[in-house]
Amino acid sequence: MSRWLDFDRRLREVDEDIQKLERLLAAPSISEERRSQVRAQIAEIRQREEQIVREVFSHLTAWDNVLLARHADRPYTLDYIGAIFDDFVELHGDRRFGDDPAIVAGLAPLEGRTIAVVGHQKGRDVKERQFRNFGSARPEGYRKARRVMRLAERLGYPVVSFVDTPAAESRLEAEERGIANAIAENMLVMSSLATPIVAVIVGEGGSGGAIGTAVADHVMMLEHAIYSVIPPESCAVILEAFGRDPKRGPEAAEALRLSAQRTLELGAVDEVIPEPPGGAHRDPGGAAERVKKAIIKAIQRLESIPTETLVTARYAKIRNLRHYEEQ
Amino acid sequence: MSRWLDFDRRLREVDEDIQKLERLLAAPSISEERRSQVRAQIAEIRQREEQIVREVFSHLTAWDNVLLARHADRPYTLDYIGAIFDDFVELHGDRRFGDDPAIVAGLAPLEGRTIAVVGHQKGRDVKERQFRNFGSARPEGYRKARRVMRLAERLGYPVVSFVDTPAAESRLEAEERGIANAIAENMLVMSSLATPIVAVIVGEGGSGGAIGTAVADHVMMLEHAIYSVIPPESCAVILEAFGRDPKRGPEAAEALRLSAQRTLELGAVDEVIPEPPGGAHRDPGGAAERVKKAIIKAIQRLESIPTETLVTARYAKIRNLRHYEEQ
Amino acid sequence: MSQHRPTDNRSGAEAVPEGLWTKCRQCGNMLYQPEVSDDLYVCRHCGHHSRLTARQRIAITADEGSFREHDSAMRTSDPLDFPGYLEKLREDEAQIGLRDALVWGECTIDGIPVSFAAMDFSFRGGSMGAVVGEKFVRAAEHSIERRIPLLVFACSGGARMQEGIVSLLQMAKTTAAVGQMGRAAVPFIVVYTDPLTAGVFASFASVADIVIAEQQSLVGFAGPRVIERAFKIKLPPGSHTAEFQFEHGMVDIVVSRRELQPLLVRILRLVSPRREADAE
Amino acid sequence: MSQHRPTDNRSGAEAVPEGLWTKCRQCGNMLYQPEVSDDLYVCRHCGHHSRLTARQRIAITADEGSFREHDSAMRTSDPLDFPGYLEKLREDEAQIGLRDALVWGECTIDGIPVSFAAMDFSFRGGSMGAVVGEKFVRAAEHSIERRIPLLVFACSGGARMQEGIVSLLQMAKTTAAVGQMGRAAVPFIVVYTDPLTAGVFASFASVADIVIAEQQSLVGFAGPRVIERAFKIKLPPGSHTAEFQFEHGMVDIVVSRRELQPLLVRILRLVSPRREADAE
Ligand SMILES: [Zn+2]
Ligand SMILES: [Zn+2]
Repeated sequence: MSRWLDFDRRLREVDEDIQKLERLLAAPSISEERRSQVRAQIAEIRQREEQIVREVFSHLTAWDNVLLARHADRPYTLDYIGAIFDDFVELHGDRRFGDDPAIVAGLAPLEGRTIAVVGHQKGRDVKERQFRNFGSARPEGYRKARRVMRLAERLGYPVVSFVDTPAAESRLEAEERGIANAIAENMLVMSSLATPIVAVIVGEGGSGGAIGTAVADHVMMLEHAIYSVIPPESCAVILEAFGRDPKRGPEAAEALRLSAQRTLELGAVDEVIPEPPGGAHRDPGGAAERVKKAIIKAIQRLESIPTETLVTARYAKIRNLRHYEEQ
Repeated sequence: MSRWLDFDRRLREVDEDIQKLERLLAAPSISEERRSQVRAQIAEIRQREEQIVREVFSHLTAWDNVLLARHADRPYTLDYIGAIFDDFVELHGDRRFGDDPAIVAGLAPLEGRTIAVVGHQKGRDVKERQFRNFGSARPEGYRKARRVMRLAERLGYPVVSFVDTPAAESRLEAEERGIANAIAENMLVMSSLATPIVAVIVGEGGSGGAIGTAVADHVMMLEHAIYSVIPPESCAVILEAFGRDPKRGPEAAEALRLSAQRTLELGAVDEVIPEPPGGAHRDPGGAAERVKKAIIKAIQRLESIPTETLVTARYAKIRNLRHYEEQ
Repeated sequence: MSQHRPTDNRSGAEAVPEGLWTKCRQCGNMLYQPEVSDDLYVCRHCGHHSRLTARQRIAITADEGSFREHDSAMRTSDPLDFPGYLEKLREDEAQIGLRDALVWGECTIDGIPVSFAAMDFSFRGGSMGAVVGEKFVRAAEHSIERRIPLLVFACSGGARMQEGIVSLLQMAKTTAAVGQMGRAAVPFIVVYTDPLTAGVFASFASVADIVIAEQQSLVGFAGPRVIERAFKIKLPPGSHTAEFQFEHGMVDIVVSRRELQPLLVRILRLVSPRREADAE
Repeated sequence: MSQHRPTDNRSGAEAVPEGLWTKCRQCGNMLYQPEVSDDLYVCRHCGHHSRLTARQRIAITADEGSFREHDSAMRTSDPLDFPGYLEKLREDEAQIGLRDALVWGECTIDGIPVSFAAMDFSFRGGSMGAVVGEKFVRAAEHSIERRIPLLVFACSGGARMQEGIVSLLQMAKTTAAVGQMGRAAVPFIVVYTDPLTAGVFASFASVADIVIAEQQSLVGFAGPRVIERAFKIKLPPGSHTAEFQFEHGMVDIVVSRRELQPLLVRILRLVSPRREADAE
């Protein structure tokens, strides 16, 4: 169903082969002749690998992107924060009810300026995933993010938002404390916050849970991230067009145009950040480097705009999305 | 211990006598002669009553004021709202967690303009008292008040705050949801809200629970209301000066200067509104009329001031309270 | 903003299924059709509030003959070229007589001019796509230009998934427009009606100045059945209702449909005092 | 604002009771006096954090010799002429060497200039009257004038009841001053230390940009014993602590005193980036 999934498995096998050969190289007993043989072998495998990567990634399906965006090895928000910033002082709590670990927020230095960072954090292992509620934020998470963004506005720091969530938490406790209100108020505040906002969808940009921290002057998206109104499986279950069959998620993904390029063309994001060959999880450092450069470039541009102009332009961008016909 | 308390009891007896006589007057069988006798009797009692009232009220103690402020028949916020405004659309909820009936908030018309009203509501009978938590507000109450005050700011309505609370709710649930933060954020917002704010302490202005809705351009206080950092009984329990004896509350009340006049002299309120003879509870309509006039006068004055000047002056008033020596 | 197309504000009655008698969905009692609209589509027997079409809502809310619809011709461009979407739209258009799930215009209510929008759950489940978003924003802009309140009746199943990411963005677009109203100091009143969920509840409908809800309306971020299915849990009775949202501080006032109109008039008088004075 | 009175920032050590050995209040172990300040007044055996006087706090926080106190002579005017109040003040003055419960001034921390205030629980239970309020506001104004962060160590039993309504008003006064800092875009950092309750917790200390708390500090609106007595209830263990407040979202970071200084330096570097650049 996913070409990429098979390919990802094969690629890992190739990686293992290379590792084996590299261990061979490192052995002291190896002869100089054998060594150069092995080197050539490695180079050949690598070339083949690159070719395969290029080939497979040149025609990924929407469903491939869904699987890539959800890949368990994909770098998460805290990975990006750790790689991009020299320091990060995490702030906690919404000053109302609690602290939601599904959203992290804090201050970080970036080339001489201070940035307010917010982002969903999915969690790497089983324990962290539970702690982080799989990146599904509760009202407290959105309110913490809002508090830190207001702090950024007050003190004149740009905001960087990392978006990576399957969806906002929707169970009863979240409903009771106003998850809908929390998302809506965040969008309201972000739509007129008097400081530059940059958002990066790094993995799953899941519906209301995502847009609740993704209203920004410059919205970027990693090449294999997804930004979707609904998980494709759920879409397939709901719509007759897909026989109400969750297995037809890949078709729904295609219908929903889940690719960064199409998302860009539809005007929902302003820039696509290319990932390292094979996807961000194959080179987290390289991915972070690209994200960092894109963030810095965006902030530099936004910083040069007077705040009032910035806020007006942000509203105009959000408001002027069309996609309708007037008769 | 309270001259006024005995007096209040006596006064009620006198009232009953008058009522009896008035019933007599209404009887169809009464002769014209007897009727004029009764009329004279009533007039004499009334005169005596007025004299007693004047005499007793001319030298009320601080403790008398405490008892008057807490009097079970004293008009409460909703009584004032009902008497002062032709309509009142009550708004509910903090958009975060719940609705606190200990604080009411809403919109009301006042001489052609719309006012945002907030106020503690103690509750008249046992059932309402429990429902209203005796006027001890939870974080939700302060946050509801803040929400409605922000609405007032946005739409350009003056705010009127009625203050009448023994104290903010302090039990564990209130602590968990940030009662301290709720009070502090209210003061923060009120100290720079871009619309006129008038506060009236109508009964008990109890400590943090009171000041959490009493930061205003013009703070008024009814003649027998109290505005205190601590209930005098608690003060007596804590301080050696009163032998840590709750029964010495009257002494503590004296030491705390619990009179509207002294509160005015200390700069804590800007105006004292005289109550009808015998206290607001003896003539709720008359009390409301006086409060209404005072509110209208204050708002008219404040409306004529440019908003920026208003907010600057409000801060200056709050900031410039002195009572220290620099030697 | 420029297309003023007067419509008969009673035409909504046509959307009611034909026949002299109709059955109450809650108690099963038969209702005599000619009385139904006089009763505001509330069952005489059990008080059940029927869902109203946008036209029915306009008919029972706006002063008679005062409603002038704007942008009635606006249609989605089907930005994703989504399978089967256009066909479904054409079906709903034919059946309901609307081109999308929100009708907006200007009208007076008890003589007070308002910018007015009503969503229609019968059109694609009241879902919000590019047209609903744009019409909402135009209604907001109209209220800013004219300095009159915006009154919106909201019912919706959420975002219009056939418009994909475009529909998600309407959440930000409509909410940002509410921010513009705030800055322009024009009041925004929303009435939650049955059912209101997901993307509309979690956007403009949650940030209104005053939130009213019709009693017993289903109101929630996720529909209760969606949650029960997804998390395999049983929800307590009464969750995700207007009353539940009121209890949790999300709604200002819950009312029956009979009480709604006088309440709206009181509120509109309060938030349009100068207008009222002008009219006198 | 004008009185720059240099003080020896190590003089706080004198406030520690004399004698070579002192007993830990938590575990009862004996602590060797000369080591106590090196240990930041944290017990070597059980980690108990002793309460610090304002001078001790300054000594372990400010760069050595950098603290310049302001307004050290300020005294309350005893606005209520409250029975026995002046005598108590004179006692505390004599014993603690302060004229009220807050010391403020300017200093550097790791070279970064800050406006700095520390409250002293040993002076009238760290209660806030006219002097604490005024000094806090002056510290805030100093940070606005100099465009440097304000760092405040807060510990307090609440309002100074002997100053009656005047002490209550300090809640509004200090909180309003925080609003001024917000408008002037200067950062305000507060550290909650044991114990922090009532009027100070419910005013400026709750509206700081960043809230840090020393671990295990008592932090609450009403002290737990006050509540247990007043409502005749038993509170669960661990309520009204720094950790409890963190759990409920009221505190950004809970730290041990050993971790505090490096954290403050990191934060001050972040919130004073231009200052840092200037210094280089
Ligand atoms: Zn029925
Ligand atoms: Zn110890």
